[in-house]
Amino acid sequence: MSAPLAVDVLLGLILVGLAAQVAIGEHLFRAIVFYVAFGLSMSVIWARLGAPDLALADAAIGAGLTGALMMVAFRRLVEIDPKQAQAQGTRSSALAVLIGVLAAGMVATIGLTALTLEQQPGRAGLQVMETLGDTGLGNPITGVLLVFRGFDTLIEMTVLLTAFVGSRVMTTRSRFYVATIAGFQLPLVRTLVAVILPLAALIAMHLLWIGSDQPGGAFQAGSVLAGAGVLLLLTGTLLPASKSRALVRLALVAGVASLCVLVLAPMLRGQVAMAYLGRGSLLFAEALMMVSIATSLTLLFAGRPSLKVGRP
Amino acid sequence: MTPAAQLLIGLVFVPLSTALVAVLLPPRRRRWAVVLGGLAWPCLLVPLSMAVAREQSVVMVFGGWAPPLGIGWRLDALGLVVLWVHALAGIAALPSAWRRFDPDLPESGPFWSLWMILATGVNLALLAADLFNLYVALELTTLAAVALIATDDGIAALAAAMRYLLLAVLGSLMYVLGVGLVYAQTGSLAMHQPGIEALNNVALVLMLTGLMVKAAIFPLHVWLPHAYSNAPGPVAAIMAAVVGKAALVAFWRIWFETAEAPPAQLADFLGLIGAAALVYGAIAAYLQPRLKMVIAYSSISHFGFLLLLLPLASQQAFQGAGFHLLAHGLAKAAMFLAAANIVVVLGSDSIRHLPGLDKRMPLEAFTLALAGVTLIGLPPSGGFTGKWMLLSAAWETGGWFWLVLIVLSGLMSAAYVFRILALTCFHPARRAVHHLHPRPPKITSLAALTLALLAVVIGLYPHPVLDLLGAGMPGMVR
Amino acid sequence: MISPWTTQILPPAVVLVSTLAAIVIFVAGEARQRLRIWVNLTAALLKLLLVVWIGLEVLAGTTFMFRFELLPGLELILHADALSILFASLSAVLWLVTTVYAIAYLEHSPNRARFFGFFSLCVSATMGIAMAGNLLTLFLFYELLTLTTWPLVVHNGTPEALAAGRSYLRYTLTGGVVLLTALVWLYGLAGNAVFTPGGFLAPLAAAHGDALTLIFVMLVAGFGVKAGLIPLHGWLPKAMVAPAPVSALLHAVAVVKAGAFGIIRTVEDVYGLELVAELGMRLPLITVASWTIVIGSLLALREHHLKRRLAYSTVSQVSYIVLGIAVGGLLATSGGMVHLVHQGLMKITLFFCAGIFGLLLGVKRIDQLDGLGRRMPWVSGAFTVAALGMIGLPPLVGFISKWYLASGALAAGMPLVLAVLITSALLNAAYFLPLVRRLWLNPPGTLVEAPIEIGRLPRLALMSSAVATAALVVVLGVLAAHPLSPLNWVVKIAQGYAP
Amino acid sequence: MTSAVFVLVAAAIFGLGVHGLLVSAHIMRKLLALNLMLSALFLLLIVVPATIDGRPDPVPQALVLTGIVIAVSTTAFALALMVRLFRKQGHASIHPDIDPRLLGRKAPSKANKTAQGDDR
Repeated sequence: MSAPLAVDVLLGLILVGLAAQVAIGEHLFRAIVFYVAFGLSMSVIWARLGAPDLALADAAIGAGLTGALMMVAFRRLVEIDPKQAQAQGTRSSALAVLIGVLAAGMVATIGLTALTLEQQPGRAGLQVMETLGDTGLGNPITGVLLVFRGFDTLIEMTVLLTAFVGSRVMTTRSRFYVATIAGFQLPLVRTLVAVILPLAALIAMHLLWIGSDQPGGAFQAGSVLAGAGVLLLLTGTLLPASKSRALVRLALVAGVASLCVLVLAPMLRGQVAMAYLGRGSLLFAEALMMVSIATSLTLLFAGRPSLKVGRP
Repeated sequence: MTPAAQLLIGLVFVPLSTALVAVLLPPRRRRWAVVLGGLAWPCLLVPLSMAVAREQSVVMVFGGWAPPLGIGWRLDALGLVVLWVHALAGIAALPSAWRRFDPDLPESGPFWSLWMILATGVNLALLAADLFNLYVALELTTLAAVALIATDDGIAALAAAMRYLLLAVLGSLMYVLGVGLVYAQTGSLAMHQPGIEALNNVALVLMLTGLMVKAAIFPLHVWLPHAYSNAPGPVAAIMAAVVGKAALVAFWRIWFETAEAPPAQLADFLGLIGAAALVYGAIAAYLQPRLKMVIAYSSISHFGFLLLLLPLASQQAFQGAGFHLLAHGLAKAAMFLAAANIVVVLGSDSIRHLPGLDKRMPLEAFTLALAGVTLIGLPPSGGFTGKWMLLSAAWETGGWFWLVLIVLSGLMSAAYVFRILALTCFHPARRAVHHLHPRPPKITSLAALTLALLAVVIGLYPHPVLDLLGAGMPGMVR
Repeated sequence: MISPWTTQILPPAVVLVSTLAAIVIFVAGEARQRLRIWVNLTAALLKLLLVVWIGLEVLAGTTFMFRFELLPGLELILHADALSILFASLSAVLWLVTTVYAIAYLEHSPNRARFFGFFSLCVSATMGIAMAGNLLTLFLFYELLTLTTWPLVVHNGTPEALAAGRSYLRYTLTGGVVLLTALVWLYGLAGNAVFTPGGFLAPLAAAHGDALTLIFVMLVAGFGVKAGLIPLHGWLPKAMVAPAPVSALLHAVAVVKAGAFGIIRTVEDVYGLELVAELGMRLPLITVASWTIVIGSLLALREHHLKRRLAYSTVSQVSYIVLGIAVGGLLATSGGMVHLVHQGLMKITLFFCAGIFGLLLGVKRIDQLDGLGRRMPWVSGAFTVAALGMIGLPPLVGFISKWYLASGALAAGMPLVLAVLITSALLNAAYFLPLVRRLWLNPPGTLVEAPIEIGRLPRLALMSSAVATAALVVVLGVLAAHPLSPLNWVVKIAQGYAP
Repeated sequence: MTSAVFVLVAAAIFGLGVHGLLVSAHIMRKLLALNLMLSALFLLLIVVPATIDGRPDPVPQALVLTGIVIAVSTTAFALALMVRLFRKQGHASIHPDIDPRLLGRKAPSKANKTAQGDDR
């Protein structure tokens, strides 16, 4: 058992253990917490596999934000009807176990046969590596995300916007619920906010800037900002407001709009749609995408169409 | 960049930009923006139809990066037919949406932006010539559709929306696993990949199962009846007319294009599934106590009917199936719009309240009758032309089982359609139904009626559509 | 001579006249009663004139052909040959008389707009069947006939009417489906199936003998459902629950004759009698027709409800047509075809009178007919004339067609068919004569006047329509030798098929 | 060899996700199970395709990144839908035939029943 293999097996076992707690754990809240842990260990595995972009994204979005959204949703359930919120335990049934094992077996065989079948790398991947040079980008993943398959990212941003607009259908009717920690006035909390907020902004800007050459980019930066936003909401510095303001709506739409510009602008100059317009254009689009992602994820957490500054 | 390719861009970006503008605008003006956008993008279809009629398909690649690297779009006859259904059903549903979601309702703000996002998703799903781009498009369509169903705030609608969302995520999960395996095998994500000898069957089956969940084909259809029958009227109409069909078109494209020569037993097996869907849908439709559920189950039955194209994969069968797609889409949208009006006036669509409807709401009764004629496939209607071509294709390939099945499908649809017609027109009206709500404006009934009339009239003059489809199956068009 | 353009336009015009009338009636709605009467009458008259005009032109030898390409290799063809004029003129004349009858009959009933709308749609479907130039057009209008007659059968909305409607749909839609399969198969084998006298399938017989036989069986079964061949006749007696004008025009003339007409086209213009005989289908067809005639009459004998007895008699009488065609030869074919017209006239008179008895006196069963001769002499007289015609007494029309059929059977050397004709004549007498006896000879039973009081004009309209058709039964019988009579017309047609 | 380990890990997680999906009635648990299965899928997408000079192929990485963002959007929307359903329905599960006793409360009240049945 060579050392790296042992590490992989250990990581794998941790991951499966956490997944077991999440899937068949007794209490719902405990399952959510374990899910956050699962997300973090997942990002360790991405790092181990040599995919730093994914590690960043999974840590920030997969573990951080999904966990936060689930916890606030759970809090709302408890708010509405405490007894009911996590009443259902899991009804253990042999059939479900059987189907689970069958599914695992199927996926295992598929994966293993696919592994043994061929070893030559994907043509698309190779072409990305070759043509990356003339786009002047360093990070191949940003290259794929914003240049070669930029349209996928545009539609993905639209999906995020749809999720927000869709949740507005629900939240317009539900009563007002503010998720803030009781002790807002505590000095410790205020200093915490005073320290963390600029730090998060700095990290986000850094991730955005180096995104084109090293791991990073709009998604990671956006989710770090969203994390900061969640913190502000929790500490009451920012409060959800039910009257939606034009500025917030503009921030929501900015990401998709910038990518639309990337698609349509070259056409005005007679080039083919979404022709590469150089690094500057990418940075412009990524900045607006960061703003969009941060705004929509924070508002999804708040469950309200816009935010207002909390009274000190 | 050929002008036709620019029109393709317009087809997706006009609804998308309208959606963005709608999110920006205050609710009152949002409705106007979406109506304008909804009327604008169909105009692009006219030049596009001429382009497709000329050179069989309009191709476009993003950023000039050739397929294995970049994302390609391709509009062929099949996609164009469903786009026309989308355009017509969309325009016909606008008056009903206009009345149902006026700005001071809380859910009408998000509704109008979601309506345009749904349009973007469907148009994109019909154009995408790249496997992963198709996934993202279907995901956008599903999310928008689920949100639109949830605009009807009842428990049944919310539960149906949740069930649809969970199943759709499961479906796309399987689809992406299939795409991953395709990429591992061929190294490219393009939908049409010349030169691969045969897609490995596991990837094909996974992708097709994922799409079957999205298209609600028989064994995986559980979400459809509740979703369609509890959604608000115009949403159900546009979903029945197009959302399921976009997944089915993707299903056919992957079958004929990505999988070079799919195994014959798989084709027959899927044909059997189609047959089972046909029979199950028809029987279930006959037994439903609610009008919208009857129409929803008839959708499931007709999706099974469309699956019969796989075992009968001939030129004529493709034309027949494509034409049936058009006729059925229009008829289904007309029926759901009429049912929406009936629910508005009678308060509920349970069939106990239907007797005496022809005197109270003659236009709706006539729409149901006309659309029923297309569903059964009685001679003058579009349904008959589609059925006739599939029948002669079945006869040519000697598929006797399929021939009998297609013929029986007409009989089975007749069973539930005539049951509804007998109820609406000929059962003696019971004493006054509790109390009638005010009638929706006339234009909504006329819109539904024009759709139903269109479904019948194209049966009389099918040439333009058949020549368009005649260009050949997606697989054959290179 | 008329311009080629009009020869193209006339056949569809004949079909569309009553469709336009139907649209106007539907749109006009229930309230505008006067408009509806005028639209109905003008449409009926216009259609009659058009048919007569086309008839005279066909006599003069011009050919009418309207082609509309539905699908590549698939055409809707409307043409006017002698046979289609025969059926079209019958429908046009009887539609006019029945419209008058129906306006009076439905004076106070609800949903008249719906009734007359679908009524004219039915007639346009019948015209379409008559004018059809190929099997596909015939099938198209055949299915339309099903679609438009169903609302009339269930017109009353009573549970029995709905049950009758359901059974009607079960039979006719299944028939339609069988027909569709046969059609697809035939189109696969023979391509565009345009009607040509003497049939066009002979060259294919060698290669696809058994396929053609199976197709023939399916076609005859498909058409047989509406023609009321015995195993497939179940819906006809049940459909008698429909109002009298519906049973008069539709179940005595339009629907039932459409089935018979379909069989005539199949035997004469698709296969040709020699090919049918060669395929060994002639004898089974004769046996089916014969047992339908005999069993139909026996069932009529057993029936006590007046309209159901007439329904069973229709079942047996229509099979005379099929018998005549199957026996073949000049005499039998013309006997069969002319019976298409004669039976229509007689049966419609019987249904008219039954309708009047039912409406004015509430007569439903046979034993309520006692002594009606004195109360309603004119209607009973018409009933008696038609009944005697059905039995086949000279000089009425019934006698002529039976005479030709019998002599044709003898000419074809089929004594058994002759025996069938004679037994059926006796059976007809057995179930019609007691009715006539009750009308005239029995003392009047205790009959309370029906609640509906009918104005002078409608009562006159009802009487006159019944008497008019009875008069036709007599006139056409007496003037059978006249060149323009249906008999000579039919002989000319038959000469085309069996020289 | 390491990719074989991770394929097995992914398969195990997928199996657990499927089991969790089937066993739990609460929608939140179903969403957790679905997220588990999605993570397993993403792990497969990266491990199965061949690596390019030691590093995983960039195209699947981009796909997985897109997949993660779509997963978070869908989950966020599903949570909002669940909260709304919970407020209206009283219990966060979509099995119509769930046994009320299992939810630890009396059978759904008459008002709630009709609201669900003939609802417009």
